[in-house]
Amino acid sequence: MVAVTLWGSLSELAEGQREVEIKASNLRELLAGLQAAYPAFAPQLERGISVSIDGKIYNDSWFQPISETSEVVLLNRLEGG
Amino acid sequence: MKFQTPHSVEDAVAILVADPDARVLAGGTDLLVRLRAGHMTPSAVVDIKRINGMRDITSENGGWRIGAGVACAEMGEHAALKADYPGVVEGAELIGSTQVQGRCTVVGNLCNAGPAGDSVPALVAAGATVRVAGPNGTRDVDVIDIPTAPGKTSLKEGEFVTSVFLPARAANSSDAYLRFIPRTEMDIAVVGCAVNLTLDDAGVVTAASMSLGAVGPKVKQVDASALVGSTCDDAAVEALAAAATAAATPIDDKRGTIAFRKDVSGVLAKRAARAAYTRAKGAST
Amino acid sequence: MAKDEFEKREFKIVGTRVPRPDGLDKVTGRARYGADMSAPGMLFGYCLRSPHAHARIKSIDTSEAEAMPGVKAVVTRADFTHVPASGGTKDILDNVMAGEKALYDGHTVAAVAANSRSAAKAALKAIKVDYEVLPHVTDVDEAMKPGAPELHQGRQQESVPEGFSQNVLARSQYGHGDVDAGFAKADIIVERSFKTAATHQGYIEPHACLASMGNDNQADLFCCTQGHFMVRNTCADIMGMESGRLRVTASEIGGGFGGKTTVFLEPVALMLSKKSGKPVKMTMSRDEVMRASGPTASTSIDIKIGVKKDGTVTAATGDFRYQSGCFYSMNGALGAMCGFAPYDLENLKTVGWEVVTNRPKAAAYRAPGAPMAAFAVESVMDEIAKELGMDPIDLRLLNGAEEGTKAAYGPTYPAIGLKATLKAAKAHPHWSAPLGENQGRGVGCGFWFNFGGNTSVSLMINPDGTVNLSEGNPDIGGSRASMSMMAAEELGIPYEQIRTIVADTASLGENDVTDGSRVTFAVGLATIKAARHAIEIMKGRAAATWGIDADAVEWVDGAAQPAGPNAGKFPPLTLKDIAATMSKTGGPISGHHEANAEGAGVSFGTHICDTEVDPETGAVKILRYTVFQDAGKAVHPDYVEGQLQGGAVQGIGWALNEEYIYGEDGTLQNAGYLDYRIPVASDLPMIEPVILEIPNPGHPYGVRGVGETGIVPPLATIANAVSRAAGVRMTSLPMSPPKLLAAIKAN
Amino acid sequence: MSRIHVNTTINGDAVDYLCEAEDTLLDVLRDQLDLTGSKEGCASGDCGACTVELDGRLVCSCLVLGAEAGGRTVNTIEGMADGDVLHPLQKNFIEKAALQCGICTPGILVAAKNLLDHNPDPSEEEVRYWLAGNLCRCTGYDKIIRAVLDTAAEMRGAA
Repeated sequence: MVAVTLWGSLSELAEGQREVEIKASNLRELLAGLQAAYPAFAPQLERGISVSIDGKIYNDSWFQPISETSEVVLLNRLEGG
Repeated sequence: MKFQTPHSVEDAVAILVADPDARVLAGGTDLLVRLRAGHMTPSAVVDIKRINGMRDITSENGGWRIGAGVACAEMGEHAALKADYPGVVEGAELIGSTQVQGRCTVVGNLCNAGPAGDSVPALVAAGATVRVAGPNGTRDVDVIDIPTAPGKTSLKEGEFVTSVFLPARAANSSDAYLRFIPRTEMDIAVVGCAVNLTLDDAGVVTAASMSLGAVGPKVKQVDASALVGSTCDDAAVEALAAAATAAATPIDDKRGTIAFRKDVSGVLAKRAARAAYTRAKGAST
Repeated sequence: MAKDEFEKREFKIVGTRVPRPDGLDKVTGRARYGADMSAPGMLFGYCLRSPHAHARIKSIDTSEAEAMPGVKAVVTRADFTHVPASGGTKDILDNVMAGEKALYDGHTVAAVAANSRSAAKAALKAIKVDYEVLPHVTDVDEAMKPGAPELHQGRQQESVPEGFSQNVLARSQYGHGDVDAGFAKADIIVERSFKTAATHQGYIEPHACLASMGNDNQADLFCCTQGHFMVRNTCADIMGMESGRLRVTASEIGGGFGGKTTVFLEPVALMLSKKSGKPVKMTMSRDEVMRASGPTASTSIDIKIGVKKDGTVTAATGDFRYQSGCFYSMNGALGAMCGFAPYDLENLKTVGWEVVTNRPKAAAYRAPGAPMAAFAVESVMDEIAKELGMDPIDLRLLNGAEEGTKAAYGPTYPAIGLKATLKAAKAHPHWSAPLGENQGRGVGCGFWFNFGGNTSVSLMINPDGTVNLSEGNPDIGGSRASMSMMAAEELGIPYEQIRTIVADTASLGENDVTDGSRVTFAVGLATIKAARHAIEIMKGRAAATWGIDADAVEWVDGAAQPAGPNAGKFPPLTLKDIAATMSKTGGPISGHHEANAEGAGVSFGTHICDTEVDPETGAVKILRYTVFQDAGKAVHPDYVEGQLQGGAVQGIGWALNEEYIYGEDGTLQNAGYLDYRIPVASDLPMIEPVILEIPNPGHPYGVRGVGETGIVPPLATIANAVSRAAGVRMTSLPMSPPKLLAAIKAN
Repeated sequence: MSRIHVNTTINGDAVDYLCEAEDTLLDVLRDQLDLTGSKEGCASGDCGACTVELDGRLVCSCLVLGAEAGGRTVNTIEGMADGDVLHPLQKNFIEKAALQCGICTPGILVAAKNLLDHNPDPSEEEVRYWLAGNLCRCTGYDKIIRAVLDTAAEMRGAA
């Protein structure tokens, strides 16, 4: 299981949990796992999110490996200039 | 739109009389902006720069006559004119960029009738007149009487300004123009102030005039008698500043507030008076 | 786990100051920008724009315009019959050609193509639009209130609580710890509200394009953009065409700063071209650029910070309300994520709001959302330092983030450079130089994420040993030079032997936009890997030539050589040698790399500024300015310095004079460079750049993006300097003279 | 609409063209003569990207009518280099990284050359005020000002 830190607005949709556990070994499994466990996240997942894995930010990259000790933090999808 | 290049004042007047929607082109730095923005759709543009004398600065009765086509940069390059009227020239030289300086004219700045024209306050403080040509010949008019309201002038149909005249300088006289802008260049004046002084040999002010720009619908003459009889000491200058602040009747707009413009009118009055005084004293030595 | 890409090495070319390959074209006037291209039989296209801030379009009558001489096509929204697949693209279509409503002053409602500029402009005047003018709102706080005029219905996200108008589209909350408990431990609490005006990116080149589309549904588009692949994908979606049938070529770009990361004219030009059957050139006037492109968000922000007497921050909160014009844009959330990013905070709660108003949709502007947040946070930090009698750099060092800190936006930082920039600032002579009367010194910190993203690079070895590199990101500040440098470094050949070009969309794989300071990082990474790919092939050719195993060949200083004495004894084969024989050894040699580059390193900067305030007029003079920023590795130091200097000066404009001014009627009052006052040369001192190099583990050379971070600290830095010089805390930007003088007099 | 026939001299060459009365010199240079080195950034004289010399004096070509150029001499960025030899300002702008996007560069070079023609030894302040009408949004002006000052010194040394 991977511990996933939610940002505040997602946490509100997960009954206030700041961290949830998802079974995943890569980013794609993580996103699928979140979708399945927390249907309320669906609109936000559809809009897109960024994921920080051990301090590096990933936007897509389904097959990016995640280990059980990884620090995984969800973020609003980043847009830049 | 037609483009006309008359070679005499008479021809220019004839064109303007025949076509009331024609517009005079001198430097074009205001006219072309309005044309391009679609704010103005004249039937013809009349380029007066090819008329004899329009691009000349000439000495006349001890004063200076400046043709309507003289670019402000050319005024700045005229040492004798600048020595007599440093304030008039610095006002002219503050309009726009180096590039605009090569084209813009004080007559255009005046006839544009914008409340904030940088060259106008010092002309008014200097008691300058303009020569107006029209279907009934020429007439001379005080500069202050040309603009009547924002964008409006007292020129009648078929008339245009051919030159501006700065009167002969009394000894120990000088002037200064200061404006406030948010940047250091390229802005329209939020407040402009010109002070014109004559001193006696002891350095006592014998005549003073002041005018303000951008604090009313047109350039404003303000009583500068507070300076007369003084040596531009702090009390006299503070009295002048108070007169400037009291006389200013600005509006709130995107460039400044009423309170700001009234305050800064006083500040610039002080600073311009001191600059003009220093110059006038320098002129006497 | 992604392994670190960075390997320490000695550079030969990276870090030098070579001349840029596009320099000659740009100093001779030869370089072709968006408006500089023409085509035979070309028409000129212009847009008709709404004069109203908010209006229902009841009808548009184009019949008179269509009948005018020279007019070849008139288009309105009715011509855009395809519904875009993506929601974001639907908004873009609604922005480039109004649908049922005009949502801001300047919103395009129709467009004309004619055989001369004057004919097209005349035709615009003949189009009759029947508007029903609606109530409008342009201020963020007003727009949020229940009862405010609403732009859209049904777009509010699930995160928005009850009690707000439909203009509030989203709410994002970040933070950790327990702020109530944190504030309870504080000795001093400072709470302030801030406002910042919307500003424009202000690029000197107006948007421009040349479109050519036939009835075979095949099209070519030449335009100034930060991302021609984005232009292709977006326009194809709007036009309902296959993207492979639309080839987009990026012109030279005359500045972007984020403002050219979307489309404005391009779909309209394509539709005019399709309808007229002729090429159509469109260029925006400056007035159109100001009214209908760009700008950034205007904001209203509340910050509360509690500290102990020793300066330790115990808790902080921030409420970041951003209006981003008439469609959804993520700005407030970025403010909520970035504002406190320079600090190591135990208890933090930030909330970002996305609000729509009757203004043009905000486009990204250099670290979008971050500068305003930093202004608010860093102003309160300065006030706390003053109250504590503490050196403001010491206060920041005490609370500053470092490796292992839990960032304001959640993750734990790897190696970062914030404290290095603070220490460099403190040690710099600027920090201890004496100040005169009416002068003040400010300091401020800033953070930006930096992006990676989709990137394709091809590297071709030519028969004579020269090398061409194709990248797909418009070169906005010298990136062709940087790519040539990195390729030369990797290949071990002279810089002059490589020419880098920006390839069109039909010549290279997909590329994300030139944004998020991603190019030197991501395209650089792909360039290095494409070079390594080519090297592998060349090593193979050398091995075959020598009849040894490819593993027994190494690449040193631009040549293949046997790797050690056991491999055999052969004289090295240079790149030139291998190129000369390539048709005999297996054919053409090219390297390429395509990847969604991840691992961009975050970046921090610290700025110091001295100002002098005229207490009688509120005029501010910038006396001295020094920038300290972590670049990871500066590939071309001149252009890194240029980014830092340019960012600082844009920030100076934002802090002092730039602002979107809307009238009571909701129309923009200052749509031009005369009254939208960007800094001019005489406003400024030299800007001293100090580059720090804390390598980014995610890049082979340690490169971090540098383009955006430089605009984050200036607003706060200048506000802190002005507040100290004037003796009054300035909480509203710009600090224009009337505002500053009023504050001085009220004090 | 009848157009105006104009005879003029551009970058030393006799040139003639037909223009409408409304056309600015910038329109003519760009649309008719394909001298696209002069740029339109504002069409109001506020950005300087269209700077050319008219009878040796700097002007914004967006504020001059095409018809006004009759019988006069116009110098644009395209005429600044002497064949394949760059003007020292052009050379130094490349070498000293005095440009980023390059859109303002032609106007700045024409303006800077005009300054050095009149004043071979300008102070930093003089350069900054002379170029105040040439907006640059990328560089913060720093490297531009340095390149102009360095070129002035170099040209004085060579003279």
